[in-house]
Amino acid sequence: MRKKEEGTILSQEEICPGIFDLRVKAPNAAAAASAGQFVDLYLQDPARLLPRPISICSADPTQGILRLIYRVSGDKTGTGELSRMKPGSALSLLGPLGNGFPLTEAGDGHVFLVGGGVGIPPLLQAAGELLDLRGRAENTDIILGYRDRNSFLAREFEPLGRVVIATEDGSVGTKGTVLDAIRAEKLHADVIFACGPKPMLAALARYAQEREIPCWVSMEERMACGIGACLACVCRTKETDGHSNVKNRRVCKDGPVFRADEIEF
Amino acid sequence: MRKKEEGTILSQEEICPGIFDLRVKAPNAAAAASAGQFVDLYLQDPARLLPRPISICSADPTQGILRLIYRVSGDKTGTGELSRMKPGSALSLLGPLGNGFPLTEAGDGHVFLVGGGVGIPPLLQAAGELLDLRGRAENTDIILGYRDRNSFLAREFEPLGRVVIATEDGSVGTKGTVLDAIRAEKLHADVIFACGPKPMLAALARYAQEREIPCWVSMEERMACGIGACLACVCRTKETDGHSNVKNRRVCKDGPVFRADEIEF
Amino acid sequence: MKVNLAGVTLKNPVMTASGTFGSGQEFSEFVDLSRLGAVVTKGVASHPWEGNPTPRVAEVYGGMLNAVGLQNPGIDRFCERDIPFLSRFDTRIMVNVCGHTEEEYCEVVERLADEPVDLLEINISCPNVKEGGIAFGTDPKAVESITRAVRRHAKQPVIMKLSPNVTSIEDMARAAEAGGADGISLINTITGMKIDVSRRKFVLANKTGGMSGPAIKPVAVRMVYQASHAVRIPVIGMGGIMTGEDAAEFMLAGATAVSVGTANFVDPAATVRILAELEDYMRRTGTEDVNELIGAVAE
Amino acid sequence: MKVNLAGVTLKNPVMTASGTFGSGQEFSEFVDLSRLGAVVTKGVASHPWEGNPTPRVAEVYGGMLNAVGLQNPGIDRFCERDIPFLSRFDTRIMVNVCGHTEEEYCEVVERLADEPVDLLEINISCPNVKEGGIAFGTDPKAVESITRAVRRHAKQPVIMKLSPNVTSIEDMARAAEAGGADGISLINTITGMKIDVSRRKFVLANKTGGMSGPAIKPVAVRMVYQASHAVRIPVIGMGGIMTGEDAAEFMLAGATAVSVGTANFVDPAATVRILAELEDYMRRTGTEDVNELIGAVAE
Ligand SMILES: Cc1cc2nc3c(=O)[nH]c(=O)nc-3n(C[C@H](O)[C@H](O)[C@H](O)COP(=O)(O)OP(=O)(O)OC[C@H]3O[C@@H](n4cnc5c(N)ncnc54)[C@H](O)[C@@H]3O)c2cc1C
Ligand SMILES: Cc1cc2nc3c(=O)[nH]c(=O)nc-3n(C[C@H](O)[C@H](O)[C@H](O)COP(=O)(O)OP(=O)(O)OC[C@H]3O[C@@H](n4cnc5c(N)ncnc54)[C@H](O)[C@@H]3O)c2cc1C
Ligand SMILES: Cc1cc2nc3c(=O)[nH]c(=O)nc-3n(C[C@H](O)[C@H](O)[C@H](O)COP(=O)(O)O)c2cc1C
Ligand SMILES: Cc1cc2nc3c(=O)[nH]c(=O)nc-3n(C[C@H](O)[C@H](O)[C@H](O)COP(=O)(O)O)c2cc1C
Ligand code: FES
Ligand code: FES
Repeated sequence: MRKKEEGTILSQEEICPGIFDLRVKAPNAAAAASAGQFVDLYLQDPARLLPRPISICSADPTQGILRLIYRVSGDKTGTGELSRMKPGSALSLLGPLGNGFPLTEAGDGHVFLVGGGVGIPPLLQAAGELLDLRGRAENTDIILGYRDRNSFLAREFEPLGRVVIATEDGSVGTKGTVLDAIRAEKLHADVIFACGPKPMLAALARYAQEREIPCWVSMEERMACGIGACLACVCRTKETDGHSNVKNRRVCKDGPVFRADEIEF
Repeated sequence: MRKKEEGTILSQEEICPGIFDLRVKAPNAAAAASAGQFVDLYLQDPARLLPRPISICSADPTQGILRLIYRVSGDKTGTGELSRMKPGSALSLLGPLGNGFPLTEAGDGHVFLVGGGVGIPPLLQAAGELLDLRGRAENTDIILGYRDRNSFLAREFEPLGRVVIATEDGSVGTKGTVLDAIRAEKLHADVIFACGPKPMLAALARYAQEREIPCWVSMEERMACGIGACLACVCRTKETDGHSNVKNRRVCKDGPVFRADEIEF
Repeated sequence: MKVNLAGVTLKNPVMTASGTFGSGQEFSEFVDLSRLGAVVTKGVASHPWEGNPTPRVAEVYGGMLNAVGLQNPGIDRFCERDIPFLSRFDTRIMVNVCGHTEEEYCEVVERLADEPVDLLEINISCPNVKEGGIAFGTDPKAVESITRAVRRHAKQPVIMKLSPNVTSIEDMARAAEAGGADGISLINTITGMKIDVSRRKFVLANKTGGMSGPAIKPVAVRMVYQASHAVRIPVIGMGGIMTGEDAAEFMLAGATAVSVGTANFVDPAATVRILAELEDYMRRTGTEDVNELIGAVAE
Repeated sequence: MKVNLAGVTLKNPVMTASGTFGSGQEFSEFVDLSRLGAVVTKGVASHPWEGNPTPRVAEVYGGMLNAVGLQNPGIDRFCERDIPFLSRFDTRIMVNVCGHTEEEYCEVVERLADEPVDLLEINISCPNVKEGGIAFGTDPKAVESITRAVRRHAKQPVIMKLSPNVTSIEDMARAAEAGGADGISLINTITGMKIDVSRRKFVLANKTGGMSGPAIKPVAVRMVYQASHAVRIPVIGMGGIMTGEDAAEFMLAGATAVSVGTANFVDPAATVRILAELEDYMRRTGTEDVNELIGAVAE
């Protein structure tokens, strides 16, 4: 039987205003994790019942360590509580959950890894696995969209591919969206993997469709169970889904990664 | 304006199974406290809204320290949470609350201080104040009722009067109730101050009435506000009360100490 | 921060919830009553009520149950002691009224007609008394009839306090409006029960009690939203308000003013803290006038 | 730990709450389903339902709101996939049924008549669908009529699942009994609302949602107590059960069995933990037979 794991916080650091880098000892989750999967984090305040889904930014199976990067959405929120937890604290979690990116679909083609905001962290694991898989970083473009100059993680991507940055305020890289950056830098892809806010994913899906590029997107939705039972977290699909028998799929179980052309944005 | 005080836990020790001895730095409360008053302790678990009323066992106004002795009523209760709090933790509290014992009524007479279970702690402050007031310990009998040999605090009373013990199981002192001990030791009083379970107080009230001894009892009741506004904590009185205009009085505000002959047990 | 509540100007929308603040006397040691929009008193009846046996309160997860049973000193004592006390402060006085029969309610309301009282809140929703109280509050016809009777005897604006223990809060709100109410306030407590599993006994002497506190807030917000869409008269919102943002949530849902109850037990200065937090929320969100919040949730 | 529920023997009184456990498939990775008294499935209708737009859930203090809107794959898919799956386990199967009309309910019930299903739970109380659902559950006449119709078509015992959003739960319980129900289950969720004060928007796409979790437990215990005193048929209790002692509290209030819902989201193994804790509670209190607990609160 699978079960919740009692992790321990190893370290936690605010790497940019409001963005925290958390390392958790959680050997079972770390051993099983792959890029694009997430874990559900349970808080200590007993009045906050629901777990917080956070993507795996990287997993070290030998050390049994998960790295999670998250944004604090407010002082009195669950992530606010999480950000105040100290090394040594217990942190129970469930995972890895979800399907992850089908990175083997990349073959030897030119890949875009596209991330926006807190959709960027899971791409670090993806870029690492892709490099392991393919042995070289040249045919990977990593396009990262930020609000401003607080371009967390960007430097860590450098050994893993060509890093291109877009910022909303133009303080770093192209001013605008990740698509503006792709156009400005005249980039081309054979396969796209993306994670970020819905409007970004929708725009990418359109971009990919026009060019007939296979594209996978990691979706976000409010969750309760995290394991596919409660039907809280569905996203609308173009076709009737095998499990639900209606036009939607469960982000937590069938996703979070979907073929972009399956999704009704 | 009065307000909640942000205290700090200095130490906490389990002095008998399930009985904790807590010292809190709380200069304002400590400066104002007198025997028989209590403080309201607020817990950290946000799902536990109501404060816990705990009697002042002793107050050191110069050091700004309150000593509180309490029984843990269960693992998952508020006192259970309190007992797991470590030195250095913040503990907010409100107080001192209530009226306290009218110790000057003792004059030079022979006094009984009668305590049962966790009704014993406030008598320590009372015995100390009585000694300060009267300069001698000879005419004070301190009669303490326990369940068993775990006679917490008993030794600390020794310099303050003659200590007589009753235990339910007979393991220390007289087997039986405090009244059994009073009879066994053939004690006599001119004034009685008591705190403990309701049946004990009721029996003492009868004892005092038969002998026409002035007797004050400290009552216990479930509370919410702790300051006399919500009318949660009333006890029934023989006569119509000035404030309520019905036959009951507020334990938190008009008490917890009442003339025994006012109370309808 | 001024709001207009049924023709009465409050200096701000933060009031106390009836029964949690006495008549302000005890809390005046902790709060400058002149900073509040209004003090709403504990329910008062035509003659003294003993209330229920104890235990009258129990703690539950994120809230509490109470079965005080409307103990009160009766209107005479109230007029001679509590109104003069409250009149010393620069705040509005809303007197909460209870009764067993229509006549009893009317007697109290008449007695208050020439007192320096700004508003009346008619409690037809207390779940803790056998006769009267909730019986009036769960049937639209009864709500309309008692509202009409009270309205006839009242000189001050009449706010009907509604029970949440009903199938349709809209029906109750509309009935109060039809009876001539100048406003409604909600929610009163939701009936609950706690059993001590070790002793296999009810925790409250009354078996059931009224649940209040943050645990009931989502139900309260929903009902304030529904009621304020069902009627044109102003709505006073309450139920689990612990912070300024909670107060804002009720106003966004449609409340013109809010009442703070159980929070007073967690911190005797809760009302003024909540007021300060509401001002802070307005500053943060660029809200100049608190009236902009009323019913402003995006549809 | 055996209990008799409407003629069906459960190996223990701990079941799952409909809609929180799917059809058990996903949870079977975390819980040995054969240890449960019964698995109660997500509501199923005569044809597939899309459910509501997202967000469908929101967290509230000590609980959650959901407005899933009874998304389900329809009875055909359910019979072909979910019943065979559940039949592999040594547990009872209770199928929760929803519909827009009396006919739709009856269609599903008929379709299940010859399936290896032990009990039917008829959800007449879902607050999240426009037609049907709660409309049936808030009027005693409608409750009686739909119970009678379903009862006529059903081969298995019929448990009517009641809404707490009513003035009198006793009236609803009696109506179900009068219509021929073999048992009742309560409570379904309490309608609530959450507003995001920063964005001034409803958190749920559906505006309102059903509240569940420990915050609603006192209301649920009260209603289980009231309902079990109003009828002779057995009562299944639920609403905020997080621990074995919570389960005991519902049984002391009058429940013959209990359902665990929101707790499954806090820990996927909650059901079996609660069962173990209930056994532990019995040991501690010297209770030999779990049936001794039913309705055993001292009056
Ligand atoms: C599959 C997946 C992976 C994610 N990975 C990351 C990540 O790596 N880093 C990161 O910063 N964020 C990530 N998120 C978003 C993250 O889950 C939310 O920001 C977080 O749950 C917000 O919780 P809170 O305590 O800050 O807010 P609160 O307001 O306290 O949350 C209340 C409730 O709403 C839910 N909620 C609020 N906002 C969101 C949201 N945007 N998405 C989903 N649920 C939400 C919470 O989980 C909780 O149940 C991910 C979300 C999903 C679905
Ligand atoms: C004036 C006064 C002075 C007291 N002094 C002491 C003392 O010095 N030492 C000591 O051990 N105990 C004392 N008590 C009793 C103490 O308040 C309770 O034991 C304690 O509140 C129980 O809380 P809990 O968290 O353990 O239980 P929980 O079950 O978590 O409490 C739930 C609720 O019930 C209330 N409650 C439960 N039991 C009691 C009780 N017996 N009396 C009042 N409220 C109760 C709690 O305050 C809380 O509101 C005193 C009570 C009063 C009224
Ligand atoms: C101890 C207590 C006593 C109450 N007494 C009254 C009362 O006399 N009249 C009344 O209308 N409401 C009374 N109420 C209900 C409150 O005014 C308020 O409607 C309810 O508690 C919800 O608000 P809250 O969650 O902020 O406490 C009482 C509530 C509590 C907790
Ligand atoms: C996400 C979710 C979905 C639900 N779906 C259903 C359903 O399909 N049918 C039903 O009768 N009840 C449904 N319920 C109500 C639960 O079965 C249960 O009555 C309620 O949640 C109270 O129990 P709890 O507090 O333990 O969750 C649902 C509850 C939740 C939280
Ligand atoms: S969160 Fe429950 S199905 Fe996805
Ligand atoms: S606890 Fe409120 S009056 Fe005593």
